[in-house]
Amino acid sequence: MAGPSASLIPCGQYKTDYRRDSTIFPTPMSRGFAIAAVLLLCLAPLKIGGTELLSPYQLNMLIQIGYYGIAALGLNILVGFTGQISLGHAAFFGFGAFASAWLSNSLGVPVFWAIPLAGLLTTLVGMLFGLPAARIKGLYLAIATFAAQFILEDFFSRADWFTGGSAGTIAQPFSIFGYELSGDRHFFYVVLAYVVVLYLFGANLLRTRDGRAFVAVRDHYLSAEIMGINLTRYRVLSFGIAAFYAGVGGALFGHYLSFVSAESFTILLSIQFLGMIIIGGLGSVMGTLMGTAFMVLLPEAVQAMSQSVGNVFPALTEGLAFLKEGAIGLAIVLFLIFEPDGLAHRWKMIKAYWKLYPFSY
Amino acid sequence: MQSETTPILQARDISLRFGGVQALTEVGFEVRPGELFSIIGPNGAGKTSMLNCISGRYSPTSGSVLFKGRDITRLTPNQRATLGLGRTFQNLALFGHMSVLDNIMVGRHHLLKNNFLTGGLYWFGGAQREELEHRRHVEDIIDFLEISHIRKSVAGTLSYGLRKRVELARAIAVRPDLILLDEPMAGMNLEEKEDMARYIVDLNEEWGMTVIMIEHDMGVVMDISHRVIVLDFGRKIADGLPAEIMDNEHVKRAYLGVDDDEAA
Amino acid sequence: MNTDLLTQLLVNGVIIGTLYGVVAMCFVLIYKSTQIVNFAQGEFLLIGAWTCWWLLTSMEVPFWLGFPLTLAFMAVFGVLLQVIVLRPLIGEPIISVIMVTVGLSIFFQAMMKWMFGVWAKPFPEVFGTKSINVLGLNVQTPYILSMGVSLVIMVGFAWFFKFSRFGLAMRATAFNQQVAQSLGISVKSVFAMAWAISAVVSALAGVVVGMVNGVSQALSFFGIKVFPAVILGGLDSIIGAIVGGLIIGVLENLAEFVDSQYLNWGNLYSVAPFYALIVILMVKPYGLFGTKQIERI
Amino acid sequence: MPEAVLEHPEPVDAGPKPAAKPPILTVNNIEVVYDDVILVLRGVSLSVPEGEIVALLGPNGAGKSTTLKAISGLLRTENGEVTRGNVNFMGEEIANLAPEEIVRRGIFQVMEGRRIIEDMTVIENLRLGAYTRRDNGVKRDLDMVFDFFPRLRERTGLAGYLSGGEQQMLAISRALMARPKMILLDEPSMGLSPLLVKEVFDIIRQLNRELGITMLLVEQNARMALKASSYGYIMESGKIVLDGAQQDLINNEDVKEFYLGGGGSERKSFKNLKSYKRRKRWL
Amino acid sequence: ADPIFVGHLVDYTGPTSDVGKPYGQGVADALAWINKNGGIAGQPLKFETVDYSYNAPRAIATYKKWVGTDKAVAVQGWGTADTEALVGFVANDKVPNFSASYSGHLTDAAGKGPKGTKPAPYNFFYGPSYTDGCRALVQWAAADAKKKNVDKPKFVHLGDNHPYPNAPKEGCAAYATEMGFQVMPPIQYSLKPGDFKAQCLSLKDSGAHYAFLANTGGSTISLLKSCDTVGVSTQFLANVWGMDENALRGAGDSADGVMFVVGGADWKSDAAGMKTVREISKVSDASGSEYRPVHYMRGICSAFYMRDAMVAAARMSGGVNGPNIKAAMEQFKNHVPAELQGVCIPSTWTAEDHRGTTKVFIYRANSKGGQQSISMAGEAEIPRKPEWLGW
Ligand SMILES: Nc1ncnc2c1ncn2[C@@H]1O[C@H](COP(=O)(O)OP(=O)(O)OP(=O)(O)O)[C@@H](O)[C@H]1O
Ligand SMILES: Nc1ncnc2c1ncn2[C@@H]1O[C@H](COP(=O)(O)OP(=O)(O)OP(=O)(O)O)[C@@H](O)[C@H]1O
Ligand SMILES: CC(C)C[C@H](N)C(=O)O
Ligand SMILES: [Mg+2]
Ligand SMILES: [Mg+2]
Repeated sequence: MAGPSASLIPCGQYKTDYRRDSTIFPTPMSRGFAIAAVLLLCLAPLKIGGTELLSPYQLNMLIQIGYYGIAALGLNILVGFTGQISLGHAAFFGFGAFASAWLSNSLGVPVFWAIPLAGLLTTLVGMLFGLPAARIKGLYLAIATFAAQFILEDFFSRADWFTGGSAGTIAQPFSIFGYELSGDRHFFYVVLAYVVVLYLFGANLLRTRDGRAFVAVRDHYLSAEIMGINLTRYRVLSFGIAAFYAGVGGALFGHYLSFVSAESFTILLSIQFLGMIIIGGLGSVMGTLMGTAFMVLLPEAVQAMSQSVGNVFPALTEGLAFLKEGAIGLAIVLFLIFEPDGLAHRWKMIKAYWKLYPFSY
Repeated sequence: MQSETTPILQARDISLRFGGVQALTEVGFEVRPGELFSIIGPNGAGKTSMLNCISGRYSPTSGSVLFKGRDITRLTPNQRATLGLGRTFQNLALFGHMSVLDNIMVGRHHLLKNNFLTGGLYWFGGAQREELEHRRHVEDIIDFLEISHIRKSVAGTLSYGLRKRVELARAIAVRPDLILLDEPMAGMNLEEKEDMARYIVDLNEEWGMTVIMIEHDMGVVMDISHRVIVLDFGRKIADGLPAEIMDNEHVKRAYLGVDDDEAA
Repeated sequence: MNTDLLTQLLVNGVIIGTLYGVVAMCFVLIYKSTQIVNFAQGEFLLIGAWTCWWLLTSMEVPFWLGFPLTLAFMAVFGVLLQVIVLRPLIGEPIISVIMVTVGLSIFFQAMMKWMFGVWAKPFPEVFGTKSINVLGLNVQTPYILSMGVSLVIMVGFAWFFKFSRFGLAMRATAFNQQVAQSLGISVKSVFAMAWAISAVVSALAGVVVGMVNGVSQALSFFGIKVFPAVILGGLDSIIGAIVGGLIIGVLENLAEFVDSQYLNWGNLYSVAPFYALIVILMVKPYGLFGTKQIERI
Repeated sequence: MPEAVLEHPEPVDAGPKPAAKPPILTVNNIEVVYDDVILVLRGVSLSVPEGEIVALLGPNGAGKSTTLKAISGLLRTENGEVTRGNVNFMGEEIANLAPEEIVRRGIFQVMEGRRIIEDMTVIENLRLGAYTRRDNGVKRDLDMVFDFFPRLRERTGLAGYLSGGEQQMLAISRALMARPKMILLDEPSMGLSPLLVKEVFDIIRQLNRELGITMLLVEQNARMALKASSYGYIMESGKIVLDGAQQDLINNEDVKEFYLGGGGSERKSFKNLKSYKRRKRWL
Repeated sequence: ADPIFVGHLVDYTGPTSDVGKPYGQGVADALAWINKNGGIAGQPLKFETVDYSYNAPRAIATYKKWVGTDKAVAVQGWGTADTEALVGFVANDKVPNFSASYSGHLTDAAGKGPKGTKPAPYNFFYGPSYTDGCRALVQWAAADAKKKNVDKPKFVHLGDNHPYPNAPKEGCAAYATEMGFQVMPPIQYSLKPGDFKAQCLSLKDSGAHYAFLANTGGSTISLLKSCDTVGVSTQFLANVWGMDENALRGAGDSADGVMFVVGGADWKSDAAGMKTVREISKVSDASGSEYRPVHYMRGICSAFYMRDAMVAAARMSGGVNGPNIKAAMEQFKNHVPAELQGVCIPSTWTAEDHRGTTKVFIYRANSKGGQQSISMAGEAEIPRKPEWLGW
């Protein structure tokens, strides 16, 4: 009676020791695949013989997927693994951005250090707002985080010393050993490095003690507690970790854009983060990245499409902007109707299908 | 099993109320190390509530619980687990989306030292070594309970009987000195009950765990337990050897029914 | 202390609060029966108000006809929405469904902007007398009316859930869809019904607000205000929704009082409910009237 | 599932058996798949004569609950699907009907694990049982149910706080409130004290006798189940492997050994099972 | 010839889309018209219109792309938040930004203003600055108060906590104090429309005689309606984006009597240049029947000043590039684009002072029982005080 997951390991692949049995990548193939993907990405910003491999536009998309993807992974740890819905993730993302800008502008911390430090500061804030999780659960908690979103947004627009108030603040370009990495082509590597490190860290975390504790708290907190898990600790900790990822993602965002203002961190972005992890697949590390890519590329695709629609039906140009906005909403709705378990699930099914092919039943 | 050592668990005059319901009234008993101790009683008698008081889910309105001579009445459930108290649940309480393996690994939680930092750094902080080492212990448990074929299955998709077994495995993984089993055989057929009985006896005799078991199957209770108490309407109505209990008129009336033991 | 201003603000709070209460009730209705947190609740007001506005101005239908037509349309709209969009999601993780309502909210907002523009449009005069004076505050007739209507709706809802057969069915469905089905309850019709009622009552609120403030995108902000209200009251309590709505309404206005008289921060009005929300949840994790989740093992 | 040793190479023919009374329900060779991939029932057929109690026995995971859910239509909420075969109730095909339709036609399933509505009171649960009914006998039936289960009358609080046994009683009572023609009972004795098990089975028989309700009974307590029923099916790994009239089954050596305990002679003690492992299966 | 790339930022869907639509349309139509009529000395303009929903960071990202990838020589911008955030960038990149933000801070080209604003050498806008607009309204209010014999009238600023409404807050308050007003603590109301009765009650309670509405039309409608409901009798004064024909229609009678700033001709004007305007309007409205709100004309002016500067730059060495456009702009003295006589107010820029014009038209909104109109109520010439530079 093999469960569905057991069947994903291809036939003929027998584990000979526990170490092999507990790698992040179930097969050497998938591991090789991942390494190849990272290497390939390293080439992305290069120019070969004067022609760019990727246009600046495409590179920009990748960078966005990178920093949003980092923050989204944090949210997935909180929502997908620990089961605590947060509607305030954008605020933490924003806090990281402001914190990093502030550290480098006002305290003169080099940006290289400001980014992880901003992550740590955000962790503190995240844990502070996560404290209610000790007492509040489920949707009540979700809406408490919704409140956190508005409270922090308000803070951003009035804490002049920290955020530059409603006008926002400039963020320094990234530099390392006095060497400035500001252009997209350079910054890409910074983001890539962060993505690789933080995704590996996340995947490791989730397969070890504390990661299991998160999932246990999600699946059955009463029995988790009786198994020796301190509920409050893990509930708050997962807010902290989520905030750390958000903070680092936000800091990268700020230094990439070189300008930070409260408008980037509205409830809409919080919801988009949720969209990323739901579309990618709750509780799936790689799915998070897929979901992020989906949410980043969707508006672009819609933009391109609406442009051509506008060309065909000039009468529609008037409402094009709204059509575009509406199309994004609609795409989310349709996606979830047809793929409610997310991209990661679909991906698994596809893999399973090919593994078992032609005996796919 | 009549050693003179101190009891591993003492329940002293435990009373518990929920609003208008008096679930337990001054229930007291002692369990000696190495005992296989059963609690029986009609539905709603307060058996599960009693286990909940021991494992810390409920805190008794009055009375106290002593574990290995130490008063644990005020401790949280997770603190009790670290002291060596494990349990299973009447209504399945597995982590439904985790694999069987991970479910059992959760039982090792308090024995593991790695945390989110060392865990995240996996290869560099010793977490890997520790995980693999504990994995070995877990595999022993898996072998013992004969669930190696479902090791990687998602717990939520297993059949009822298997889930019960995984739950037992998870409780064993806590490495408890005292394990509390709430109706471990409910919903099983004869064959599975026999398996389960065997595991429990082994657990008790070979792994040296003290067991407190709630069970309605009188055949099992009478065969394997060393001592039995009977609860009825939240009160202890009998306490003794299995055979004595079977003959107790009060117990027959309240619990077994007047006929034979055919229901078992 | 400026008691005059305070009274006026409090009256204003009660009036706006009942409206929050009504919308919150609609929200709770959907939550209670389908476990869906409806992020598109505000858009129901918007769609209802625009429909009525369109019937009254562009179609020049008289109010006594246009208004019921609007409600009928909204009932159909609610059912269709449920059937087309939400029904396929029965049995899917609740968070996916929530996300779908977010998508719907984005979609409807865009469509409304497209169809009716970004500008507020005045609602045709319906009542002869525009406003009456309550404790020194001019209160618009539709608002007074809305309070009456709200009260009736509130009592109706409470009765419905406690005693009616269909209300019980809704609660059963909320508890567990499979169990409800095993009892012979058509989960589909329960859902459709819940969405229809919610859409109709929200539209009613939308029309009332539209009459006073004009119809505009702004109506959808009720969808946000509803969150503090329902959480304060307790997600699954109809009474709680009303009380929560009133509290939020009054609280906002109190905050405005403190702000304008003493603090001069400028926006305490809009954030105060959220501070209150967190404080109250810390004291009462299930809001004021929410049922505590049963935790038995 | 434990690995199986094939000892009976020929599967027992499991086609619907002609029964004494006309069948009210026949299940024809159905196949059930979960999540589009997990094949759980592999051609199950059975029939239940009107007014009788039929038992369906088998080890954990055999697919008993799945069979019941396939009949009552509740599979779909679990992402399961009847991919082949048909289910016939009183001459009508019901395999593709919505669950509420099936309830309306008179089949009521009491699900495994009680599944009462925890945040409602006992009375509200019972009233919901009568949801599909339009007549006004609900009040009277409430009294009838309380006569069968007097202790429920006193429990006025939320059903979630009832003890396991009380919840089971409530679940059965709720089925009665629907006045069904047929009840599918999934492990009604699970978690009940011996006294209550007896009580429940007495009531099941009484209900069958007095109200003429047909029952399909899934049980682990084979002894009690067979005692109560006139015919039985035994299912393993998604297939019916044996069926027969009550006496035939009770006297069948295999059934005795695996389901009733003790191959004909004495009941063995649970204590001395140590090295004793049986791995024999019909397949 | 190679096209000259101009980035065009608009808000068609965000919180300021109410006024963003007509203004953006004005710019877009004008640029298209310019191309049709010879472009810049034979070179066509290539412009990309991006709707950034009034989200400053998105504007920055777009700007970076224009400069990095498209080699933009100039930008037609929109909001205050994004324009002010971009000040440093455009100065670095030497890309003139013709914004629709008339924030006084942007006029201090060399950073020599007394308020320590940072230099904004590459920022230009056409029209009176927000502060000057507000000053003009304060002048009008002072005269009005005198007429009504109000002694020490009270003045209050209403607006969101956002760079745009905040821009004139201090400068105008200082001027009001100077003019003998008692300035009350500002009242905040959101840029997004909503229910503002509580704020109106505060306003009413404050007893303010004159209230300056610093938001855009959409939220102003809500405010006027709410204030009407609670019976506020304050005289409202609206910023240049705060009132127009659309807002008037939305607010109905509650907008009657609102005085507001206008920075150019209105659609009904019979100025000579309106002929061109009507032609330009046909770019997006072939029938020529559409009514264009006041912002449309300012959009056209903004595009034409840029064109004139580009034409001048084309004759300089280096051709049409950022520094040349800047230099050309700073040579304009009382300049009006040739085709737009009477539509745009004559404007002057210098290397240090980017206050193009300090002349303000004051209009009155009229609405009585369905009859609505806007009418010019006067004009004011705000002195170019050096101490007001950048304020
Ligand atoms: N959390 C609770 N709140 C209110 N009442 C409770 C709670 N837990 C248990 N009870 C009540 O306490 C009594 C004892 O319940 P308990 O679950 O301990 O019975 P039990 O002996 O385990 O019965 P069973 O054999 O049926 O499981 C019951 O009447 C039950 O309704
Ligand atoms: N929702 C589901 N999704 C996937 N697989 C399922 C699902 N429900 C049941 N199964 C699988 O179908 C098989 C049969 O399950 P079923 O519950 O019908 O067994 P059962 O005979 O009732 O067992 P038990 O006696 O333990 O109740 C099991 O292997 C189980 O893992
Ligand atoms: C408010 C809007 C109309 C845009 C305006 N240009 C600003 O300064 O932001
Ligand atoms: Mg119990
Ligand atoms: Mg079953």
